[in-house]
Amino acid sequence: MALTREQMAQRVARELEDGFYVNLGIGIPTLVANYIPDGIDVMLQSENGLLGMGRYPTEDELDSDMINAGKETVTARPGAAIFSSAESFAMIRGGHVDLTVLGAFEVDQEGNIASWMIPGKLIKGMGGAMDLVAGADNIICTMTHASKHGESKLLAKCELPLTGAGCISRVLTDLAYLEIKDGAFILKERAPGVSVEEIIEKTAGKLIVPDHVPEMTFDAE
Amino acid sequence: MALTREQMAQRVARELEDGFYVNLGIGIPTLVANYIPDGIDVMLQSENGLLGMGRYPTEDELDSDMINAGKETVTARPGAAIFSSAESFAMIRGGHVDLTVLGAFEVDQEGNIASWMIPGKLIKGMGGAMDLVAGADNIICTMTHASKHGESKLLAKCELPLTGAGCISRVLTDLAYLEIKDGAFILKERAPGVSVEEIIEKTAGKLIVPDHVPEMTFDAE
Amino acid sequence: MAGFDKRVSSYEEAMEGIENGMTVIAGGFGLCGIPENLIAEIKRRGVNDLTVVSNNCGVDGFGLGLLLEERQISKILASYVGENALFEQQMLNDEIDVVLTPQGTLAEKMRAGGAGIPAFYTATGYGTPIGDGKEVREFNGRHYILEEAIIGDFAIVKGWKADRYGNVMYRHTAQNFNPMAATAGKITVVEVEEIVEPGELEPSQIHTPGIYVDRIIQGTFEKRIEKRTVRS
Amino acid sequence: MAGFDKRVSSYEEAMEGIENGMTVIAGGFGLCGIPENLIAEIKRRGVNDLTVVSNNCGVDGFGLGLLLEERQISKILASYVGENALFEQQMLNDEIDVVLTPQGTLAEKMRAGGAGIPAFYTATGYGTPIGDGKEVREFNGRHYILEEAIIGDFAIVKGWKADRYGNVMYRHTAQNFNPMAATAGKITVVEVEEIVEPGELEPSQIHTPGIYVDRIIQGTFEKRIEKRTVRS
Repeated sequence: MALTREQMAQRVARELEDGFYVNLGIGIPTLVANYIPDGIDVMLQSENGLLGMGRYPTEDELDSDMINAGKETVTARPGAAIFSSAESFAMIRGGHVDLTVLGAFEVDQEGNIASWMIPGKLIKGMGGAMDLVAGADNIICTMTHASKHGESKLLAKCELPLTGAGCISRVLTDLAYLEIKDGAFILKERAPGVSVEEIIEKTAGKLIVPDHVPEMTFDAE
Repeated sequence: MALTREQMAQRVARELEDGFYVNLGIGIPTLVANYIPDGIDVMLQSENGLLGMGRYPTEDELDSDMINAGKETVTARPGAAIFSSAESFAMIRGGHVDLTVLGAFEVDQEGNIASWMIPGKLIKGMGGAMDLVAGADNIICTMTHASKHGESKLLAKCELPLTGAGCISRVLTDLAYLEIKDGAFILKERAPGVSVEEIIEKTAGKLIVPDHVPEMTFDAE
Repeated sequence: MAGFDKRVSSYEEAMEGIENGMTVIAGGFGLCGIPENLIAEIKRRGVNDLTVVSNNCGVDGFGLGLLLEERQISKILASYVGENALFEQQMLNDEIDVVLTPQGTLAEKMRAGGAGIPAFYTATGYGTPIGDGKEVREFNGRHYILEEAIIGDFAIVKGWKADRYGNVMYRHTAQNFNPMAATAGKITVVEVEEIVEPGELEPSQIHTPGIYVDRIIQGTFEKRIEKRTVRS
Repeated sequence: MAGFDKRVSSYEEAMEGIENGMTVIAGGFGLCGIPENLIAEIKRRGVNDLTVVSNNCGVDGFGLGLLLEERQISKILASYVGENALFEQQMLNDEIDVVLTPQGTLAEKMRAGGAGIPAFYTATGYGTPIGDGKEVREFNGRHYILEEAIIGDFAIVKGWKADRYGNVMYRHTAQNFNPMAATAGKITVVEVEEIVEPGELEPSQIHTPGIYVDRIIQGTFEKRIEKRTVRS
């Protein structure tokens, strides 16, 4: 069975380490914050200038001057810092963020990522995504393994305009967890009940399949 | 009579305008602060990160964390701002300072200035001087017109290593106030009792002498 | 102290001198920390053919969206232009020239403009359409592209508290692009919620020193929320 | 919350890992805001062949002057090295390699190092010996030289107040080079006068966000005054 969005977030959350500064993109990455393992503390960076993003506000806490990069109203946790966009991207571009999680339309075996533009369709802009992928050496890409029509999104070469070149080394799809190295995807784990054959079939880029590919496990909820 | 240091400071102070942000270098430029004309308010910028430098502290106000670019203990006036060195030089390099006054060993008719290094003698470093001359388009250079041995410091071409190229347009010496334009010094004023002939004699660079060169006047003190 | 009193008494005075064809740098992120009254004054004046530099372009009917409605903007540098149906339409009809700029690069271009740095290298956008036509250079084995600074004829900024010298503090995440915008205007206009006496702002806590600011005005603000998310 | 508790309990632990030949970026201007105890610890450890990046090099017997005395510094990038007789002597004897760097360029090189900007253009130093051998480029009719970023193996910083997450505030003009230094160390160590609880520092008034800081220690400081000027 393909992973649900919640399971994808849960799986990504296992990559968190205590003391990590983390930037979570919009969509599935945002859900990761709900699955931070016990005993682990991470500090969420929001690229509009907030380090130490807290929960959504109560009605009483609601403040139009306190938003995150998704423009949602949020709070700051004790020990948060707030700063300018230039300072925020100095952190990001300077490689100070430990982990970035973001969605993508396509990734390829060279670690290229396309996530911001589908020519002919609407172009909303790249926001901070290009800075995030250029600045981080520790990125997890979350995406479905293939389109609704079964077309692979893990390619030999991205077809859409790139967000960044050679910057992705880890991908979590609804079917598998993979690493990218030396021009190939390496299958590390598969979703519960998903066969290696299905993953092979749905991966257009070069795929290395080890002898043993463990199945992910999730606690019943 | 050649101007005293105090008279030089007084003459420079006449170039101040109400609302000017001013950076005063070490030496005679520092004295300018004592002669700010009535009805004129200027804000002193100290490049170690202080905008709105105040007077020297009283014994009670003395604070090792509050110094100016000359490393002297100072105070901040009400409405001052304090910031990092990067921010301070962003202001300077970005051309936000209205007037910079600094000393020099030599200037030349192309507006070059040499003020930081005498080869063979000790090299103390340029501090912020190179940034100040590169950032300001409104600089007054204060210096003696000639050395003790009578050698001109207003040259056709600077002989010492430069602090900045083509950046000086106004010079106040102990003998004269001059502007630099189109490859020449233009004599604008002379010190009380100093003859045009003496200035011509002590100016090695190209000098343009208008028909009438007014004499500076100073209030008796 | 007239020389450092940067207060103006009307929004008309605040935007005096803005003309057709000028470049306007605006602070704000989404609808947070936007100079909403200064934008409204630009609308009122009806100047057009403006180049706008701003992370976003407001929403339909608010913020910079007002200037889109009136067709006052001919070019925009922004990182994200979603959430605005009119904008999409003008872009698809080629009525407006959109220069999409990565958010960090946009912030740094403003900072550079104010700081006398004409250009800088960044890895952001290398190997993407953003890097097309830009110089590529290698430092320590990595590729970077050259990006140039931005300076505006006007910078419009939303602050929280200021003194009459133009020293400004921002509130929470309404800071965002405002401090950089403030440095990068030939004329920088700041509207704030409160003007206090010089000395009331702690010097080392001032976000924008007054040297960058030309005019300051106290206003009242709607501060519209774009995505209201609350927990119970 | 062990993950973000950056406090260390001794100066020995604070400078753990420093080795011969490393590059150390130091905050401070003159003797103001210098990490005096971290410098003393470097002296105690006796590491040598250090490259030091600092606006000044202390005075005889205090600050970085201590490391000069012990011949621990082989190279220094600084804008001003006066006020130090021993330094003069070592420089004239070619015992130390001095790279004089304009003060604003030095600050910007540190900032760039921390901000992922590998190089930038500046007019500072164009046409002077500082520009020799550097790329010159024209933007809008003016000449600029290319300057590269600096990163240190260690950055040593003096703050005023910090929380255990490493968020730091500086006091008055003791800020100077410290915020940039803090961003540019592979390992950044900050010594402060007081460690407070997370939440006690107002988020938007933090000068150095904790993300840049690896270790934090509370110390006591001499805070020597270099030029004591008072009025009666």
